[in-house]
Amino acid sequence: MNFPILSAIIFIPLIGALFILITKGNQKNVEKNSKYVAIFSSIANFLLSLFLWFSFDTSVSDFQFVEEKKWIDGFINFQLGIDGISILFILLTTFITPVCIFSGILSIKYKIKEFLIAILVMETLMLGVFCSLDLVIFYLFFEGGLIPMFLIIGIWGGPKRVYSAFKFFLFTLLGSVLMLVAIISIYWITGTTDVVKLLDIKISQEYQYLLWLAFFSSFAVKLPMWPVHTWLPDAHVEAPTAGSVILAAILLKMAGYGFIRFSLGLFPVASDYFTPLIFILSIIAIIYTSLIALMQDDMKKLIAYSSVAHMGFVTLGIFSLTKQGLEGSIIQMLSHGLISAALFLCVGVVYDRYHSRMISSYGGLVNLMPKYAFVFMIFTLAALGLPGTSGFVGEFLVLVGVFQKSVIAAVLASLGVILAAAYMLWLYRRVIFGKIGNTEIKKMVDLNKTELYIFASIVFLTLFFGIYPEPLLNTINVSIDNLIDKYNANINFHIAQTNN
Amino acid sequence: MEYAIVFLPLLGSFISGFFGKNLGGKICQILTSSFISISAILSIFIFYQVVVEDYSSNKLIFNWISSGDFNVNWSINIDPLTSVMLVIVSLISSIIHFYSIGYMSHDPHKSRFMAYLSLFTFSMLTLVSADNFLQLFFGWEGVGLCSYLLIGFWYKKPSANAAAIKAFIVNRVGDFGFAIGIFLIFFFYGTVNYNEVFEQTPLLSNHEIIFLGIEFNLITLICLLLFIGAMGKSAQILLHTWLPDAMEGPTPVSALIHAATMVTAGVFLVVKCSPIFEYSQTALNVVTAVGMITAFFAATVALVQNDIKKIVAYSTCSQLGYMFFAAGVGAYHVAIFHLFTHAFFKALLFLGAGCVIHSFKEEQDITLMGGVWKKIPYTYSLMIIGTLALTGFPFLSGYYSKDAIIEFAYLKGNTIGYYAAAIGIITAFLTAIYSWRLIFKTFHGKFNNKDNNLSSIQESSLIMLLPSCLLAIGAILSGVLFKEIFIGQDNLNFWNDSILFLQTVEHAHPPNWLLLLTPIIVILAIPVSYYLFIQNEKILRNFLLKNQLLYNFLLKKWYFDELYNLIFVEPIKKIGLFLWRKGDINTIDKYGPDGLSKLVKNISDKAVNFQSGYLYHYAFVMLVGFSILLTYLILY
Amino acid sequence: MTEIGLGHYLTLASIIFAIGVVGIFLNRKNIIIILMSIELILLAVNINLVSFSIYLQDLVGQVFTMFVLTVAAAEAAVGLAIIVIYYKNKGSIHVEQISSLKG
Amino acid sequence: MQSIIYIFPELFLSLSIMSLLMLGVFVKKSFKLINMLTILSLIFTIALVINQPDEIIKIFNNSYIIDKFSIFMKILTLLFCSFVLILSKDYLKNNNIDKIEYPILILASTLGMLLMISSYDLIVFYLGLELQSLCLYILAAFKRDDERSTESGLKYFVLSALASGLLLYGSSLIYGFTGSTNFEVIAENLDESNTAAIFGIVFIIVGLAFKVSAVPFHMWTPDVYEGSPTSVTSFFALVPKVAALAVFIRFMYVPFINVIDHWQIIIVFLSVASMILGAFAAIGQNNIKRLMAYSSIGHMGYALAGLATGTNAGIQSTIIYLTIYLVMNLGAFGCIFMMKRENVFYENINDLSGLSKNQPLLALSFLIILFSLAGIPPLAGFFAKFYVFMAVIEAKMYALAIIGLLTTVVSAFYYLRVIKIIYFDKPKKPFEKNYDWGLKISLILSSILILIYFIYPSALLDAISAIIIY
Amino acid sequence: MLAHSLFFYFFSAITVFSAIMVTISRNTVNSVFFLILVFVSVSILFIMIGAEFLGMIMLIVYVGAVAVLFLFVVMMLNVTEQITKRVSRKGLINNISIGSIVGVIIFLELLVVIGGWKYKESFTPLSSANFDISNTRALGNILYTDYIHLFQISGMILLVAMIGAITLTFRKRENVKRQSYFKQITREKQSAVSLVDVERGKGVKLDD
Repeated sequence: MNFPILSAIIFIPLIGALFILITKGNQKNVEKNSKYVAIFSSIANFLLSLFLWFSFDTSVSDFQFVEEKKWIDGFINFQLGIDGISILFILLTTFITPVCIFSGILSIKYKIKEFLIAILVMETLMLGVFCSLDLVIFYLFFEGGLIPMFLIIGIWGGPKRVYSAFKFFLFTLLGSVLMLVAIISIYWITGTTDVVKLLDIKISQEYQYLLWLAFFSSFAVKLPMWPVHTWLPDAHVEAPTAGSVILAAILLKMAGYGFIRFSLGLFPVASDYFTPLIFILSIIAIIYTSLIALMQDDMKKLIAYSSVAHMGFVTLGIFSLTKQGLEGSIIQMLSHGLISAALFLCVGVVYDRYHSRMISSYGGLVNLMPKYAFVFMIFTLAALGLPGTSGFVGEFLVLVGVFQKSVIAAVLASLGVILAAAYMLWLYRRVIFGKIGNTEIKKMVDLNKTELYIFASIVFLTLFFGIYPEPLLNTINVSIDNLIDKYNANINFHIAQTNN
Repeated sequence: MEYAIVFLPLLGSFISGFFGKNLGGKICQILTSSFISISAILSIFIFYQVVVEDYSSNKLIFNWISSGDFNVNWSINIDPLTSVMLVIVSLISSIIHFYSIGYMSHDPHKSRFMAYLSLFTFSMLTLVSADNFLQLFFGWEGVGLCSYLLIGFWYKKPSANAAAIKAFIVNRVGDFGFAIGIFLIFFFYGTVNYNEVFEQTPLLSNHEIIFLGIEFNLITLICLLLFIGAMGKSAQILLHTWLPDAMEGPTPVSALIHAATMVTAGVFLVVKCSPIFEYSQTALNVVTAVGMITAFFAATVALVQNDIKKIVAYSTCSQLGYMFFAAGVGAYHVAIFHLFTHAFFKALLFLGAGCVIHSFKEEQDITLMGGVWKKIPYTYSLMIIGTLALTGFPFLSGYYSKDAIIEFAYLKGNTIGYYAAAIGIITAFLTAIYSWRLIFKTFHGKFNNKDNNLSSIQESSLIMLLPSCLLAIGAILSGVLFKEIFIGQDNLNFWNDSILFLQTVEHAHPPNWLLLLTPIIVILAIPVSYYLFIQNEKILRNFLLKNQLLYNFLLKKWYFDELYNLIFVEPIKKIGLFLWRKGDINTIDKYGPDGLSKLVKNISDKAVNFQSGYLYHYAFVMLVGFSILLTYLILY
Repeated sequence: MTEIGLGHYLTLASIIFAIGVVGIFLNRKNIIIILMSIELILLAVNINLVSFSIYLQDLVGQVFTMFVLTVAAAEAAVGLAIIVIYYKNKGSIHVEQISSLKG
Repeated sequence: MQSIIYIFPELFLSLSIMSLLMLGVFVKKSFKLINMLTILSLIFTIALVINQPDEIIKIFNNSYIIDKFSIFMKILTLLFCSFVLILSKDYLKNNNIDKIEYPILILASTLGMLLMISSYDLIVFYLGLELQSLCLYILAAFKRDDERSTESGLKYFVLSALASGLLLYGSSLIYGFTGSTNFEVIAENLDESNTAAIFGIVFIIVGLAFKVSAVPFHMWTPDVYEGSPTSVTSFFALVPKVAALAVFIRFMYVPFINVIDHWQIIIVFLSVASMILGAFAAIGQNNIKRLMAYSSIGHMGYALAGLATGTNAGIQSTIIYLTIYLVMNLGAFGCIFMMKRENVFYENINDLSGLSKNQPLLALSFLIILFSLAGIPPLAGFFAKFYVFMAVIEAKMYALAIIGLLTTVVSAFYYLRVIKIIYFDKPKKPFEKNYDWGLKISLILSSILILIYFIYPSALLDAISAIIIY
Repeated sequence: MLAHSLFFYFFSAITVFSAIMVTISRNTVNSVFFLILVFVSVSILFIMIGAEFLGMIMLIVYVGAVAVLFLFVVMMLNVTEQITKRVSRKGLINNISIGSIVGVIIFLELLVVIGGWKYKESFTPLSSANFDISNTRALGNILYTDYIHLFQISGMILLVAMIGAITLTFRKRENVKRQSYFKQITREKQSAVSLVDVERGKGVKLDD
């Protein structure tokens, strides 16, 4: 494969953004053109990534489509490549971005051009995270995402947007600086930051613990895990709909991806050692945030808290280190990417019409917006993990995996499932059912065509992967096997070392 | 053919759900009803095949989840047990579809209603036709979902919404146990397919494990966890609270979901898992105990309720208890038989109640009815048939199945069996009392309704009565006709492998007094209740006045709802609020990000003040720094 | 005691240096005193350099001193010029009043 | 005579100083001309510097050195000096300080810096330092009718004189106890036992730390940055830092390299203190020049962190850091120079509010520059920090690395605050848009360099990897 | 020998005393004079150890130029009288005490280091300092050969100082009458004298 398809996927949005940046002319034309450019480039990217998926060989555990360029001489090569795990996240990203663009076009009223640029740049950075095969490159993209996100929250956000944007930015930055120290340390310990090589290098035990903790600090904040989750509700609440969607759907997944690729891949001994910590934090996250979600009166906050709980499942699954757990957590991430995105879009729909996120402002919407009610219902159910939706597949596999590692963790996490039902249904009931509580909302109209198509596509995927998740599982199967094999081999190696 | 049975309802549901607006309510109703009818006819055909040719099949649809060892398929598995369930589900469902055409004729959301009903039927069919625990779980939650949707169908009613959520969440609690049971099964068996699990069970029967710090026998534990799921779905005591509330839904829903089919899924699960349950006497005893307590409890509560549907609902609860203790004493086939007959007469009762409610223009309180039996004779007679069948009046369907249960419990021969039999008899008496109370209060005595006058009470439409008649036929005949097949001498030929009896059930005849006891009690109950409720209400009233406490205890359903509110709902809300306000806002945020930023701000203010603007101060700072460096170097 | 060595000169220089240093930040009067203190510091340096030069028999020290002298003169000129224009703007060169820039 | 050809740049610069001075005196109202000629002569000097031979050359009795390091640093100095002149043309005219002495003093100061950079002897170094400092005193107080400008000149003068007094005292000790003023000889005679000379090192470090404004010798920086005319502030922020850092490196690595154990910890202390103070104190600022002052203090902390490692990689990282820092600061000051409305230049951060609406492109480049200053990838500022911490961690100074990176988080806060004002706040009256081309070019150049640095970061690295001090 | 030490102590004492007085004397003019005293005594010390040229230069440059410049500025700004009232700022006393402590610490540390230094044996003692040629000539010899570049640089420094002092302080004053030789010389009778007819009772307006 000579065509650098990964680079193309990464940089197409950026080129789109540049195009938008240089469009000139009168306000209206510029806006129109930039919309077309953004839609075109993001959809082209999606199609390209679909093509990537089809040409992806699921039977090989090595990285594919590897590209390597000299970057910083002697230190770091610009290296890209994907395996079964990353390709799914790429697909998720390229799928969600057009959704965000559409949603932005519908709801953003000012500075639309800048908004589109921010989203496209964001897409580039996110794709870079999933493609990069070098720690430094990874860090570059991982951190770079802060910039557009900060602007998206800050410029197009709600009334408390400044606080939230700062909290988001500084919180995550604080988390990840330690990772930078760790990355550089890895370079000096092993002489490379090339992930492919690093996966075969066995870093000695005493380093692993510290390095793991450094990576953990970054990923835990980003994921977010309890107790460093508090930026998420704020960021979600204040961000514009598209921002929340990106945040929930992809940004959080970068941390999960990081855990799988780096924490497990590079520091297996430490991962093993710290598994109880992760389990405890995840369990707390699941139950604690579910309880909090129950008492929220802001729709976005509720969904944000539920995201924290759902990501708790992801970490549980990852560190269960069983095939089911790992695959489950990947599926869970993907499905959460779809579902939470859709839920935020749902909130966005009513917010665009009535400009309130308070649950109490609504009620009885089903009378006015039956289509909306239906769509919202599907995602509510998917969020609470109803079998037949993708949410169930992920959650269930995770729990199956976790059960093999720790019964009590699985039992407690399952309690979260009950609570999820409670808060999601209660939310749904208060917003959609009942009598029309507020006469002012009577003017609200049902979904328009664009919204309907967006939702329909997500509904389709949610249900499709709930009933037939094989395409996903097939894609990650070999990579996960490889990951687990290497992990176990590595641990055995270290056990042998300590015994000697 | 199997595909048609399962997927026709889904198709109907889709069409009526998505295109309902365009097609119009009427067409949707007819369409879905006819789809279901086809599927019902096909199921009867399958049932026939099973009876006659021992037909069985397992059709793989496609692979669902495969992750490492964890392999689950979508499939349709037909065995005798399934075939029976298919018949019950699709038959009752189709009848109720037709009934709904009439019942919902004035509702603006017909197509939505039909879509839900059909979707429910689909879920229920996937539930019974699963060949693995996960697909069962899919159907299990699917029916839960439809139940949720249908209970909350009248979404403008807050009570309906509350009831819907309650139903879903209580079921989730049961499913929690169920899910953990599945995890446990996968963990030890490495598979969740029925056949593989059942094959391995004997090998693992003596396995002891430590679960949450307590030592359990593996099989017992699995059974108990699965049974928790069954308890939730079948509204057994402790997890029963949702069922009476579920009566907020339209009556056809109550008939279909909360009487005939969904609630019996728990029984189905226990029977389906008989190959596992058989290896754990402890679990079976628990099942029996829970079953009989529920039976008794629900019957007592039903005695004093005034809402016509709630009475029937408690009655359902009680009958489900019967089924469970039947299963618990090892008479799985009897449990299924009772399930089968119960489906007919309970659905009939509900439909009858629906007609009554219809006639009284949405009035449900039986104290506000009475004296109308002449005005609505068909309804009246349907109700009488249902009641007779329920109470176990000789030669109606309930007679065969219920008596069989009591007999088998007695024949079990151990303590719990005797207890169960005794409770069964007492409950049968109570059943009769409350059932007749319902009849007498509703149809006899004085006309007590204030909103309507007697002349406005009308018979329901034909489209409602005809399906009810079908059910009435079922209620009368199903016992006689299928007794032999289900629980007759060579029932094992029929059930084949689908039910496992570790000890073959004794066919010895129970003592004659036992055989006679129940019918006699039941028949005696009719005049007794007529006397109490119509002729001489004073006795009862005096009795009530003297035992106010007991009365309230029963009226408030043993205070379960209040207790749960106190133990779970309120504390959880409080904890949630506490965690949010105190945990997130006042601790994590206050000392975390906000605290840090405050600290940074403070330091920054200090640093700013440090820059005083005075030259000598600047020089001073420089020299202090300088001398520190010097001193350091000297000491170093 | 009678033998005057390098140490004596260096000590003298360090005393003057310390006085100059302390004079800069203990002075609360006018800014010209500070300038003089700076001259004292430079003087201390000169003493050091010259005495080292003599001891080392190396003229570089003295050359250095010459340049220090030059610089000191230039500095004094520029410094005083700045003081003068500051005085014109502010009307005072009191040390405690020079603090409009701070924070 | 042979040595003359090696000091062509310096000679040319002195000659142009004198001839421009004459020209200025005899031709009335010749500021524009002089300014132009100054820039041209700077550019010509750059050409001369580039032309200098590649090998290490020591002239004037080994008191003057020309090597790759000095060439690189000189080019930086001259380049940014000319940028400063280009930037500040408009400002000078508007503030009535467009006198011919201004460019001439800047040239003289630059000459001093060139001398410092090439100095290989204490005396040469001292004279170079004084030449540039004297010019800076005058420049700081250049707006002589303005109280704040003169006050800043005064403060800078007093403190700087104190610092150079200390430095001189240290030089005298080192001369006395090693017997020479030549760097190489000093290095030979300096060892662990030579306590007094080691003592002298502290004095010299203090003097140098003052010049790079490292904490606690930074006290002048905020006041002088704020008080002096913005054009001078930009000069302060961009040019003397190069020379000071170059000399710092030269001192630490040539004469003092044998006693690295003694000074390393001092540099670490300076570095950490600068990072922390720079980060915290900047948060409370409202004046953008003052903010830039604290930010430069913080940045010098990072640059010193590279120096503290005592390795070649460390020096290279410091040089890279410095270079990138200069590019970013150039852009930042470009933006500050654009804060003009009706011929008045604004300095308050709040005046920026809503810039994004009125001047989206300017806002965008400001955004890029600020994020880069904060060290957020993939902008150039991140790489600067990255190289430094590479070196620091290689030297196993983990604590320094962690503290440094934590302070970047704190410092991100105040950069974000500026961005917040630009992007999130309500628009105020727009600034003027008729900037002159010099300003525009510098700003565009700077932001584009920052933005595209990540595409091929090796370029700078290649240039610098040739620089080896010892 | 003894004389040498006596002189050393004597002039050192004067130097230290005057140096202290420079900083603490109330009258700035007095400070300047004490500064001159410091310079004079130090130049004597220089001459004593054999640096005659520098000693003299000290006198010329410091006393003759710098100190006079100081005096001139002090007079011009009329800031001789110090404001004596203590500014009542809290912590001032504290500042002074801490400041003195810091000063003393620096001084003591210097002493420790200098005192602890073992001088190299090859160092010639002071008394035997002996040059073949005079100090001035020797200095001149290297100043204009080896150190010619430095000499040039110092010239540049002085130039800058001059430019600086001029730009900062020199200003064209408005409303100040200046003498213009050219104007005076080119003055002609025609332009200077004019005859006016005087009307009676009105008088002549003498203007311009």
